[in-house]
Amino acid sequence: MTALDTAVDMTTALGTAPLGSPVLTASGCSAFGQELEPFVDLAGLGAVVTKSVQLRPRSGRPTPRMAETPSGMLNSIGLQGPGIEGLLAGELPWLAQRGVPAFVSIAGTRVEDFAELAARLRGVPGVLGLEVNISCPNVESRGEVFACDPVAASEVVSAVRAAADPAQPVYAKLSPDVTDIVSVARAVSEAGADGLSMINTLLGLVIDPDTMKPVLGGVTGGLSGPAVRPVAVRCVWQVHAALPEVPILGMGGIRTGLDALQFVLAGASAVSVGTAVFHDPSATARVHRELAEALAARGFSSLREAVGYAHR
Amino acid sequence: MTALDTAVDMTTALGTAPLGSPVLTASGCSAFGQELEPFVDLAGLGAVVTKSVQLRPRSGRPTPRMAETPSGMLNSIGLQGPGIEGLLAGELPWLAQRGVPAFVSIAGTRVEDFAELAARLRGVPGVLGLEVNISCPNVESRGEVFACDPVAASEVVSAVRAAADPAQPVYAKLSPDVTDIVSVARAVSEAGADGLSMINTLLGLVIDPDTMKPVLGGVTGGLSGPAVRPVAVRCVWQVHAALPEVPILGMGGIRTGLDALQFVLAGASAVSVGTAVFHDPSATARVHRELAEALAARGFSSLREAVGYAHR
Amino acid sequence: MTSYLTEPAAPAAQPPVQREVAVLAARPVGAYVELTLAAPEIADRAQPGQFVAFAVGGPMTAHLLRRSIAIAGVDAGPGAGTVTVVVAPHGPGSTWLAQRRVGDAVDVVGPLGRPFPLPDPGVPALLVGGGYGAAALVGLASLLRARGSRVLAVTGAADAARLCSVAELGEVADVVAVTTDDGSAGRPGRVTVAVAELIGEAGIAYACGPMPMLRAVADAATAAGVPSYVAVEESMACGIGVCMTCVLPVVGEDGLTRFSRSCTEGPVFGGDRVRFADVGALPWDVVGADAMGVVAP
Amino acid sequence: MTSYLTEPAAPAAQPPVQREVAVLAARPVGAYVELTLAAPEIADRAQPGQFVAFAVGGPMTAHLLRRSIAIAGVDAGPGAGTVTVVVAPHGPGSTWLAQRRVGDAVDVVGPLGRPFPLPDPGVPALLVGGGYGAAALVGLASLLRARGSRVLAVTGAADAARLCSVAELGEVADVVAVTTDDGSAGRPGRVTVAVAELIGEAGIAYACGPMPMLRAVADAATAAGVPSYVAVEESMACGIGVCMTCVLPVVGEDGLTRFSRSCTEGPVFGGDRVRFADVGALPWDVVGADAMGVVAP
Ligand SMILES: Cc1cc2nc3c(=O)[nH]c(=O)nc-3n(C[C@H](O)[C@H](O)[C@H](O)COP(=O)(O)OP(=O)(O)OC[C@H]3O[C@@H](n4cnc5c(N)ncnc54)[C@H](O)[C@@H]3O)c2cc1C
Ligand SMILES: Cc1cc2nc3c(=O)[nH]c(=O)nc-3n(C[C@H](O)[C@H](O)[C@H](O)COP(=O)(O)OP(=O)(O)OC[C@H]3O[C@@H](n4cnc5c(N)ncnc54)[C@H](O)[C@@H]3O)c2cc1C
Ligand SMILES: Cc1cc2nc3c(=O)[nH]c(=O)nc-3n(C[C@H](O)[C@H](O)[C@H](O)COP(=O)(O)O)c2cc1C
Ligand SMILES: Cc1cc2nc3c(=O)[nH]c(=O)nc-3n(C[C@H](O)[C@H](O)[C@H](O)COP(=O)(O)O)c2cc1C
Ligand code: FES
Ligand code: FES
Repeated sequence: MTALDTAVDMTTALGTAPLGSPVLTASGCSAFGQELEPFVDLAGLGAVVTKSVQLRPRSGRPTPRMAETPSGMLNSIGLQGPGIEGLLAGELPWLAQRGVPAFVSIAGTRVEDFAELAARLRGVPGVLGLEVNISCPNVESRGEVFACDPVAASEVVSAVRAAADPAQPVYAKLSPDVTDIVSVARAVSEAGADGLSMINTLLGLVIDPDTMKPVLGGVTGGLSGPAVRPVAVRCVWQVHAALPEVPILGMGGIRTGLDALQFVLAGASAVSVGTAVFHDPSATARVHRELAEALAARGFSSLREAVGYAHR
Repeated sequence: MTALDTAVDMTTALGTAPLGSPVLTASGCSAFGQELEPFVDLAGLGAVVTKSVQLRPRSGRPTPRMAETPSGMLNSIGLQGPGIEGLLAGELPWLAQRGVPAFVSIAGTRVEDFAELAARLRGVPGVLGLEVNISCPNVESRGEVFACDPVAASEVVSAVRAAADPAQPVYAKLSPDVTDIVSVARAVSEAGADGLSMINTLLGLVIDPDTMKPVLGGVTGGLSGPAVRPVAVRCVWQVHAALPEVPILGMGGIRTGLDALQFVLAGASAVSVGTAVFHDPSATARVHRELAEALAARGFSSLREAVGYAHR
Repeated sequence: MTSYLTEPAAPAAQPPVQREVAVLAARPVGAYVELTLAAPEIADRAQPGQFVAFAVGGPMTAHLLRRSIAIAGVDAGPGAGTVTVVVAPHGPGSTWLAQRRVGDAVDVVGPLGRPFPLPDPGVPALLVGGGYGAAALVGLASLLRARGSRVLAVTGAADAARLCSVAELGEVADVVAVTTDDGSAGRPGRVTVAVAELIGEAGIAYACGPMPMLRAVADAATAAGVPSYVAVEESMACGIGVCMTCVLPVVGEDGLTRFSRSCTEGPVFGGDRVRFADVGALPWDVVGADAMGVVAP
Repeated sequence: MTSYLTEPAAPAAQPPVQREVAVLAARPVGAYVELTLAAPEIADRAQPGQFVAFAVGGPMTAHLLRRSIAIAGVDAGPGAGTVTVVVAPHGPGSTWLAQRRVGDAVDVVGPLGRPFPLPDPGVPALLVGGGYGAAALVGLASLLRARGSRVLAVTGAADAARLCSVAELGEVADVVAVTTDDGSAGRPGRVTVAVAELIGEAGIAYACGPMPMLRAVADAATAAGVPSYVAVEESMACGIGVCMTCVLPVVGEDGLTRFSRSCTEGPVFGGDRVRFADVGALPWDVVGADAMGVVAP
């Protein structure tokens, strides 16, 4: 991808891990990368953020698993996936062979699950770092999701940070469905998060006018796509204003380079493109190109200069 | 409007106040009703929900006050309005003369302000009831908005209920920007709210790619429109599931009769049409007609039968 | 209290309608596209200075807000009933509008806003249009001529492609001065040069175009003791007066400044009543600024 | 372990491409619209059973998800390079597609999914199409004929207007049986009547159409000891395998049931491997159901 670039230095980092591009996939929106190979040069991405993995293989929820909504969609996949064994045996070696950095999203329902996943990923070739999905609203759990409680969220993050490879940065992925996202961000940062991923989906519900019941078997689902972008940019803005030193991986409705630019200006040093990939399988590469052009047109010589620029 | 109707009984109520139609305007989205006169029969609406009024006249914020967003918009009007004196002298008599019921939205920055507004509206002809805007995120206040704290929200509601005309139902308007909307709903219901209006806008932010600063002078603004509809339906669903006896005025992204039907099935006994009016000035009347047709097509003989039907 | 040369424009004679109408003609004019719409009810009601508001993007659109476009011409004769607009492709909505073709249907609300107040019959008038803003003055020019006014027109733009309605104004105005910033047509420079020369001959001035131009024309007119009316272009979400997004600080008849909606209290305002320098700000003396926490200096 | 008559369909020979292509022809066929697209790279790669995925609504669209449509025909000859699809207007996206006109551009990804596995040359085949599903079988019929198979085709629909590709199948198939639910064309009744009569003559069966029909054909084939392949239609968000919305319970070669993506592991599945009765449910024996809290009864 670099050959197509403008003169802008697009390198960035996730914590201590350097990235060739600030544009990543979003967890759960590009599976494990393979399927995008016909459409984009995977090695040109900042990283593939993998679908959240748990300890055991999961079937995910029954269908219907999605509903289209205005400028967005609702999903309730239920974290279908191969489990950590499957990931270590199949997907991660595939990515490593091709030189595609993996940012591995981990999920669980108990603090120990997260810690064990982090331990299993220590030193695995090609694993750039960990994104801790404490905010997925789709998975059944007895109570609140971790991300809605600063204490529970911190417990997960400190356990993961303690168990994880010191060379792998740990990002906590936050939910926007909270009264005060800054307090959650502060708590997980103090608990050792090297950075923050924002945002996960918003909790939503669609009722089918024909069946007159919720469309999704799981009743509620996660709302994503351009519809939620203003909420995501607001979260990034608020957290960057309060914690300017904490790196942010921004996401939520990014479809174009100018959308990505909003996140960068608000304080994100890298971005994930999620739902837009369903619309345009080459969206990640296009967003990289458009962002580079937009930065060049605005006189930036590097991406880093633009991070948080809207606050100045 | 009734003449155009199907056989479905569309009458409903806001608490004790009967309504001829379940379709109302949304506060701040149809001013005080006058401007819609060329497009709809105002007397055929359930009520005009007036722009939130405060004690004193307010200029509102400087422009730009809005940004278009995917399937929605961000606004930061800052509650421009004539103040309670102006409302009592001008807009309310205008509506009363025409037999258009007014559901008066009140706002303030102190508990006493709300109570005083409620007192001023006692016995005013044509005032059907009060919607207490404790959730507007646009107005500068020292701390959190009332709606984000169950205690502060309850204080406002109980003061309003105490000061208000006993014949006027008091609805508390809730913000979706909370970790647990059910706890806020429960608190304000226990504090005396006769019903709940849901939802107000979501806090959002748009950065202008040209100026590289937030578009709105107030930095953040309120996100509304179809983009937020799944969040609104989810809030109505959750609250109706927890508090089935509390009446709900549902809103957030309603554009068609089938959208309104989702809210009704989720538990709303009436709905407000907000941002859609900007797109289609006759949206309220059209939504009434389409909802009546949709109910008839599904075999309902009255709106009331359909309220909360998706939970059954 | 300062005295003002203008009275606020009065509301239109008739209320607007909302209609789905067909595009009868679409032709490029320089950098713009001129659309002719079959909209008899709007044509019947429209007065110069008014505008219409279009829904954009079709049935699957993610763009909810209406786009306001000035009415450039009406043909209200029997069997006619057309409205013409001139669209400059700018963002997604106006670009979509500019791509409409003959036979396409568009959803339009209008006529909206207050028309230009007219002077006593025979009073000579200066009309100043910037870019596509000139189109909105053609109907006014005809009307003034019909009422016996001498009509002096100035039309300017960045370049020749962005000039608008020069021929149409030429047919009705007594004088048409043309300026372009780059000199690609007419006199090089801004409209203000021509305005300075002609304002002395006018008993009233009208302007439509970008804000800095409106300000310059209003200032020149006021300085010359000539009342002026400007049609402003503020960002609008609804066009019908219900959203309060389109306000700017305007001095009322009582001498107090209010945030006035440019869609329903405008778009035509007295040029001496718009506080151009304060657009986008919240001066302390705007009614209700105190409640926003703004204090007098 | 039960033994199965089918092996899972193999992946396509070539990867998909994403292109903006022009509509070359658009014609109504009964209740549907047939669109011919200038898409040489897709035509070159496509194999029977595959589909394409369209972006819908144009540049201002609020509808982000792609719409999957089966490939009904390809003309990959030199200078040709066209792909044909048959669209049934259903919701907003397919309605928009069905309204495309000659010269319009559409954004399409394809060919997607696994093609129908082919039997040994000469094995007689039964092809069953329901509604617009019949269109997807025309290419398969030609290919089978070219490989020496006798082709028995059954096409059915609710009524005559919803029948599809009867003439096209007539040109390539040895037998074409037509049924309609209301008897407005062909034999009254469901395709199953014709299937019951013909399955005995077939060495392999293929079906494309609504789920209940696929199930009936698969069951009839399996009961007769005939391997069958069905092209399923599950609600899809991406069409390329990254979203996991399109899954259904399918028995793999190891005998275990997994939630398989109908876009990349299908849409063609062994008819005896799809657990039709459990579509939309989460049976306890699906791999990973235990982690979802579902316990064996
Ligand atoms: C009274 C009036 C008359 C106008 N007459 C004409 C005309 O004759 N020809 C013409 O080409 N344009 C005219 N405009 C400007 C035209 O409305 C804007 O160019 C258009 O709305 C921009 O929409 P967009 O989708 O292309 O851009 P975007 O910037 O994407 O628009 C986003 C949103 O902002 C609003 N907006 C942005 N710019 C303006 C603006 N200048 N005025 C009002 N709303 C704006 C849009 O309505 C929309 O809601 C007029 C505006 C007003 C207020
Ligand atoms: C492999 C495959 C082949 C198909 N071939 C054809 C064909 O040849 N001709 C034809 O007319 N239709 C075909 N369909 C069905 C077609 O995809 C749907 O009718 C269409 O997506 C509905 O979109 P909509 O906007 O009209 O409806 P909506 O119900 O509004 O669609 C909403 C969302 O659900 C998805 N969706 C809804 N129904 C279906 C469905 N049945 N299948 C997949 N996604 C769905 C849409 O993609 C969209 O994301 C096929 C589907 C699949 C999976
Ligand atoms: C179908 C789907 C599946 C998702 N799965 C996951 C997941 O497994 N883990 C996770 O952290 N986020 C998941 N997400 C959330 C996205 O990673 C992202 O945070 C969110 O969708 C907002 O970004 P977007 O609007 O660009 O999609 C999923 C989103 C979608 C749409
Ligand atoms: C321009 C604008 C102004 C608003 N002003 C108010 C207000 O004064 N008081 C209030 O309670 N809600 C206000 N709202 C929120 C709406 O009443 C409504 O709760 C929200 O917009 C969601 O509904 P919608 O998507 O149908 O617009 C405003 C919304 C908009 C778009
Ligand atoms: S544009 Fe809505 S009030 Fe003027
Ligand atoms: S449609 Fe996305 S995985 Fe199949």
